[in-house]
Amino acid sequence: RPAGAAVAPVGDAVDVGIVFDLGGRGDKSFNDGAYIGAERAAKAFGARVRFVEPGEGSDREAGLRMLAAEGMDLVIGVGFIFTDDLTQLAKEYPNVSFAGVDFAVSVDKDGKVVLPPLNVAALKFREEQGSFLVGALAALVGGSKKVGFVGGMDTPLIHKFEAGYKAGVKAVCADCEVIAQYAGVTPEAFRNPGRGKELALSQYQQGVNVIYHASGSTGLGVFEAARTMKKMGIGVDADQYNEAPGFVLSSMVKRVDNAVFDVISRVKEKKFSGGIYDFGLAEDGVGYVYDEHNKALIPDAVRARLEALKADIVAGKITVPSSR
Amino acid sequence: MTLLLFLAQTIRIAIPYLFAAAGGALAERAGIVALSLEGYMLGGAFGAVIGAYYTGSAWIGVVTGVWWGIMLAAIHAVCTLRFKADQIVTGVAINLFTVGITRFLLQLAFDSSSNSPRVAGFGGDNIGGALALVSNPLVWLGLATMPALAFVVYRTTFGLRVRAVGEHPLAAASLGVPVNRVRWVAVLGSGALAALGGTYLALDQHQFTDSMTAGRGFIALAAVIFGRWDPVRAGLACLLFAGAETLQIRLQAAQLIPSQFVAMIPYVLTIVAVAGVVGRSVPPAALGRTTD
Amino acid sequence: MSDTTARRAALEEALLPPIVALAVVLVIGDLLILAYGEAPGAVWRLMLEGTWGNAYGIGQVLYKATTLACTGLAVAVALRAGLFNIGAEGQLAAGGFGAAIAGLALPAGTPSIIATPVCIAAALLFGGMVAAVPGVLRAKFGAHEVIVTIMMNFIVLALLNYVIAAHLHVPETLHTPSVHAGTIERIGSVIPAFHGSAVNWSVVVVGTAVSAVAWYLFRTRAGFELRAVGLQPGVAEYGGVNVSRTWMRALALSGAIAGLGGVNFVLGYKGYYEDGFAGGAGFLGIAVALVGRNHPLGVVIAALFFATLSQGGLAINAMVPKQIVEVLQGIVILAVAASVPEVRRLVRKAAGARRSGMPTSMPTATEELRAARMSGDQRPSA
Amino acid sequence: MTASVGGPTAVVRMNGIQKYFGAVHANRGAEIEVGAGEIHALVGENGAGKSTLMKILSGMQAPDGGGVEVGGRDVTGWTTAQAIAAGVGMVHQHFMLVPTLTVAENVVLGREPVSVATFDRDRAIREVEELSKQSGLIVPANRLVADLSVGEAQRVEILKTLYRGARILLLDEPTAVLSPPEVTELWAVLRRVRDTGTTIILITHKLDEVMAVTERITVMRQGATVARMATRATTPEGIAKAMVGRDVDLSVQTSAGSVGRGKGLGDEGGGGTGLTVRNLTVRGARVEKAVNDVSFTVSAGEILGIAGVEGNGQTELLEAISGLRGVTSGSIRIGDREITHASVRERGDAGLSHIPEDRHQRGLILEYSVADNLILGQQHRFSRSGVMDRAAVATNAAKQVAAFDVRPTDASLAVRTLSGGNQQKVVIARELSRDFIVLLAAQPTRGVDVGAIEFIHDTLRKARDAGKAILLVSAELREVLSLADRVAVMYGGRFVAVMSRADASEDALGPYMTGARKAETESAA
Ligand SMILES: Nc1ncnc2c1ncn2[C@@H]1O[C@H](COP(=O)(O)OP(=O)(O)OP(=O)(O)O)[C@@H](O)[C@H]1O
Ligand SMILES: Nc1ncnc2c1ncn2[C@@H]1O[C@H](COP(=O)(O)OP(=O)(O)OP(=O)(O)O)[C@@H](O)[C@H]1O
Ligand SMILES: [Mg+2]
Ligand SMILES: [Mg+2]
Repeated sequence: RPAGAAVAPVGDAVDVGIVFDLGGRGDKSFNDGAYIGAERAAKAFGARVRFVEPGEGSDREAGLRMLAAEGMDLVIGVGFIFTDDLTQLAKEYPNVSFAGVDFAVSVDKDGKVVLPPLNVAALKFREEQGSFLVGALAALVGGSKKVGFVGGMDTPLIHKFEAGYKAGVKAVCADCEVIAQYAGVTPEAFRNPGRGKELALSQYQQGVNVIYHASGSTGLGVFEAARTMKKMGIGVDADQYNEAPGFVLSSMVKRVDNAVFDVISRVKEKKFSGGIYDFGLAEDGVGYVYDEHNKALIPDAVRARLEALKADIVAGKITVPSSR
Repeated sequence: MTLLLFLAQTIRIAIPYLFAAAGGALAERAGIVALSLEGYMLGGAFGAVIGAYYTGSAWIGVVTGVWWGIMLAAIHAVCTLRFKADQIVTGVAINLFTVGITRFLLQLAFDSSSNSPRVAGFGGDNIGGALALVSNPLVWLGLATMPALAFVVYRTTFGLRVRAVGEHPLAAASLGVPVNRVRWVAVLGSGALAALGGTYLALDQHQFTDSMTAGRGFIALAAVIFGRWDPVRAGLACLLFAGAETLQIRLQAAQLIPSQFVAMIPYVLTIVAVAGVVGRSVPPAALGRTTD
Repeated sequence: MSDTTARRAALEEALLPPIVALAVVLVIGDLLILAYGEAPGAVWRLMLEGTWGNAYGIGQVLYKATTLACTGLAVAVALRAGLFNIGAEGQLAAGGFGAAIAGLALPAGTPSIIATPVCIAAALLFGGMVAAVPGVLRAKFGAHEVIVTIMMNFIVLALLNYVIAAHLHVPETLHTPSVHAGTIERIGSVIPAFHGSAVNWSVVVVGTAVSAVAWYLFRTRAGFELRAVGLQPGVAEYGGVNVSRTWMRALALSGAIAGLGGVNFVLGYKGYYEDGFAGGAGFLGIAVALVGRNHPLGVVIAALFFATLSQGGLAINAMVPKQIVEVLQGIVILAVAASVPEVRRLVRKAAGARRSGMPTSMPTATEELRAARMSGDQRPSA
Repeated sequence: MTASVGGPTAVVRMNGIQKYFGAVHANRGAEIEVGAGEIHALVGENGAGKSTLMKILSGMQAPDGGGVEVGGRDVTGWTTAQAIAAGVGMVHQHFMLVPTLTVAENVVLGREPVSVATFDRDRAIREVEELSKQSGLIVPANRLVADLSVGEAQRVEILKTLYRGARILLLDEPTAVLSPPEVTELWAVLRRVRDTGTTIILITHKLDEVMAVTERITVMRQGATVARMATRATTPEGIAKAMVGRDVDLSVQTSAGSVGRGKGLGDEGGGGTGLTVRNLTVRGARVEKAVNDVSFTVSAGEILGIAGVEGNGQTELLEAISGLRGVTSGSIRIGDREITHASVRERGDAGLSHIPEDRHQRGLILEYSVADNLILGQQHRFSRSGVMDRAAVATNAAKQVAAFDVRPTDASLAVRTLSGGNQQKVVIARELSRDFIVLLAAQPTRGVDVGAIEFIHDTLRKARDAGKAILLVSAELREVLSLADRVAVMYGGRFVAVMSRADASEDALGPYMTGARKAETESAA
């Protein structure tokens, strides 16, 4: 049994353990989202939260296990990478509730979805839907027939963002071209802002006016490029307006904070149940930022068009692809 | 126009390589293996951001960035020159140490595991693309580095001594040349130069990001070897590698070959170079030999 | 008399540097912990409790040590032949990949008595092949293995990423499907105390491999020749040893051992290959070899030490950032690297003083002889 | 001209010098006093501590005890830079030249002419050329040192000291690698330099040189000074006696029956064929043909001695025969077996044994035990299906240690801990105890004391008498003359003379060794 696992928590305060993905606190992305959600829960109803930042791969499971063994009510793994570890641990600790942000739900041979264990909440975000909307936004506001996309590590996970984005572009501008590029082929590709900046600069120079990034810290370079070129960038995961005020057209937000807060309150109210929690446009789990900062950048007509598209997606009239 | 843009991008990408490769060439010419360039760069990037953050001045950031490089190089020098530690082991350790210490201090200073707040920098806010290039003093400095280093190595007394010390330290010592002092200067200089590469990266981004050098130090080392330890040729190698990268950026959209393969180009070229396929590359004879 | 003096000196030479390193680590660790505003004593205690304090912690340490012992031994074997293998990281990844490929290729239900050895063989083969490249280039073209192994790391990792991302992954993940056969069971399934920890029977496989390598190095002719090449290649050549071939063989062996480390994760823990699983264990192998003084037994002890640090980092995460551990790892290497030559100097001097009526002559310093050959085939010494 | 010892004119005075290298006590109370303007010889056996003493004087090394005075000033523990500034210049036993720099750069290094904060290359070249003309030491100032001949390199070394205005010149075995005409030229230069008031300390092993050019002599043994004498008042025998601490017979020894044993110059010696070399050409590190079309035969029961100044292809010849260096053309046979392209190990199995000229570069793994070193090269004979037979190794070690009187007798000690002479015994024991037909013996007694030399010589003669074919290369002409049945002279990569022991004498060989005479019959060896 992991260290310090002795004391059982007292009272009815919820004890929550969160294990971050690589990047950890301060990533200005989904780790921070989870942190914000947990802090909100702490303020709202006194949830006691412990955070763990694992190192290499084998520490992920160890981190989750340490928290589970300490008798936490809820253990959250932030990132798709925790999927297998959560599945495994949930079986060993049937009395602990687990949640996985971006939990990757698998499909069996017949194409049927394999449900996670009963004590696991799979918090899934339909990034492609949010990406679709910012794609449409980019094409409508961009003012050129070219829009850009910068991905981090060249993997199918990021292809999902690209696919939704492309579909959104095409939906409003069939003859628009999407220039999609990736920063690299190793996890470093999420931490290489220098590369991100160069990719963005070359896209802007090719006539792109708006670039959407899904590349972690690499995207900070995209915003730098936007500043220098006086063009637009679109943020990802969180509202990234502050990275380059005036040059961030919008952000495709994933309300990880809401999802985390939500799952913590369910545990608090003893209403937790496992299963797949889809956070799409319909659930306001994903979306795009439209607020006082960027209102001026988005004409009302465009805004209306986006809302119409959103309604279509929610209504199922448009199906957004999740792979390219 | 396209050509101009291509050139400008190549140069921007090459700047960190040029600084770091200059540092690498200097150290290796003096007989010290430059495996720790990556660490110096990362330390320089972090130092620059710390300095710029607390003073609000990019130039002070340059100073603190260089200072960080010099401090890390001093650790290297103490270990290898004073205590005769193995240079390769020390180099690997410096890299590991720098990743850890920058992360730790990032936590301590900014309560973040991955990013610093935005700081002052060069790459100005209100200047268009190509102009941003010429308005960044570090770009000019970077371009001047290799010719300057060539001048130092081949035309100055210090350079003559560096070359002597890297080839046959005993001979230099027998003539009263203070071998260890020359090496100290070379190592500290390499730390300062490589750190400038990191400083450029960080100030160009106005921010420090965990591990943001992303292996550039190794590419720079590759350029030194590819350039056969000659500053000018190493500089050209930097431009070549940067050109390949630019080409990849420009061609990637077309997705002709998987990006993974393009990413390998500098590494493959280096292997080809050290295997002697493009002319024999003979390292300084005393390279790596401060152990006894 | 000179017999025991020499033995004692050798022992001191081997043991003092790690002790120095430990002292340095404690001091600097204290400083870092204080800088973060925590009490060092409490943090160290937490670290001990989370590692050697209970069966689970021990299991985790053993699990991590298993991989580190492989990469450390890989570096050590190459160093014994006078070569610096900085490429253990890529070889480890390739080995894991090889094991996974074999496990995927075998039909489900293949008895593990057949499947596991096949997968292990594939790991050895893949790791060995990656390291054979610098070996061949060193032997045939004199290409410096340090540079080539570093470059190979980048190339191999990019290649594996390509294969995984483009062809082999399970959707929404960075890993291959689970292997059909050849997995190795966790120890926890037999000894309940270890339940939950990742330690698996690979630890026995690797332990056997360590003994085998020790036997190979010190008891076989090939090992005799390999060490001779590492100590004095010119003499080995004179002694009828084919130096080039020995280099190739040593690097291939080194890579195979590093590749074996992949078994621990792929077959023993996850059951699939995951991009990036090596996570720096290859580079840490250099430290393990250094602290373990290139001796198989020392490597095992050093691997346990670094594994403790690494697992301890997780345990103390509640109080201080685990980056402290990364810093300390760097410091350990620096401290050992710096104290090895210093200790050797001091110990040899002391041993000389201990010997009464020391006579004069000694071998002429080889350094001087080398300098006498004005140029020739000088190359950086390892 | 000669100053009296200890008089006020002594410019160098070193007292009670102590120096340790780790466990080695290289100087133990060494002393030397040198008068102004004299040429002073410093002699002693290998390892006596001569070079160490001079390195201390030149600031290269700091003494662990004792005092150094130069020009009446206490300079104990000074640095090289200080020594140079005070006019002390040293030419080291081994070249101290940077091969990738030019001659001029090497000469001015550390004292470079500067203009506008940069190194003034042109002035460096001008100054070196001028100095070269003045001193008569002709060197190409702009050439890379790597491209120089040994003689030229030696001139550069001396120029370096002159450039710094040395008034006290320390020369550590400057003639070891020079040909006789080069030596003559060197003496001329040194006398000229001395006549301008420079003091010279000369380390050399060649007692005739000591007699010819020096005025007074300091003798060292085992790190201490054991004698000082005026050259005029002594003889080579006297010096040698002081060096080794007992009477030495410097006359050429010839063992009974050896003279005339080699049957003339023809191919066939006394017994069957041992080693046959035909038209052998070998590339050197820097020259195309270090060995140039050499043919000879060594018969069973014969010692063929090769005389010659070092660096005339002897090393390359032995390396080619032993398989350590590739052959450009020609053939090599042992007995009837063609081994021109065989591996080292195959040659060993074919019956080749080899005492290498440099035991540290080739002969011994210093960190290995005596026992392991005693089987090096025969490890395949001491292993069964790839596994070392440790019992056999130990048995062999015990036998050889006893037979060759290796001390200490514990064969599990690292060879590093043995004295030089005992290390050489390990090599010889190994090479002579194996099953062989041909023995290559290169500098078999280098760095070995007199007692051991006699033992090694006896061993070689016994092997010869037992029917082995021995090819002997030695820098000591006396050794060649005392052991060989036939003598060949190598010069410029060729065999320039081959003669029977009866015809060979120092006078007869000298002209060939210097290149003054070329062989009339070149192919006949
Ligand atoms: N740098 C060194 N490190 C260790 N031992 C040394 C060193 N230099 C010299 N020695 C040892 O000190 C002793 C004296 O060496 P030194 O070179 O002074 O002898 P020498 O009289 O010049 O001999 P030779 O005639 O062979 O040149 C020898 O045993 C030698 O091996
Ligand atoms: N560095 C050392 N470490 C251990 N033992 C040593 C060391 N140096 C010398 N010895 C011991 O001291 C003994 C005498 O050494 P020394 O070099 O004086 O021999 P020597 O009298 O010169 O004999 P030789 O004529 O064989 O050279 C050696 O046999 C060896 O065992
Ligand atoms: Mg001796
Ligand atoms: Mg000497």
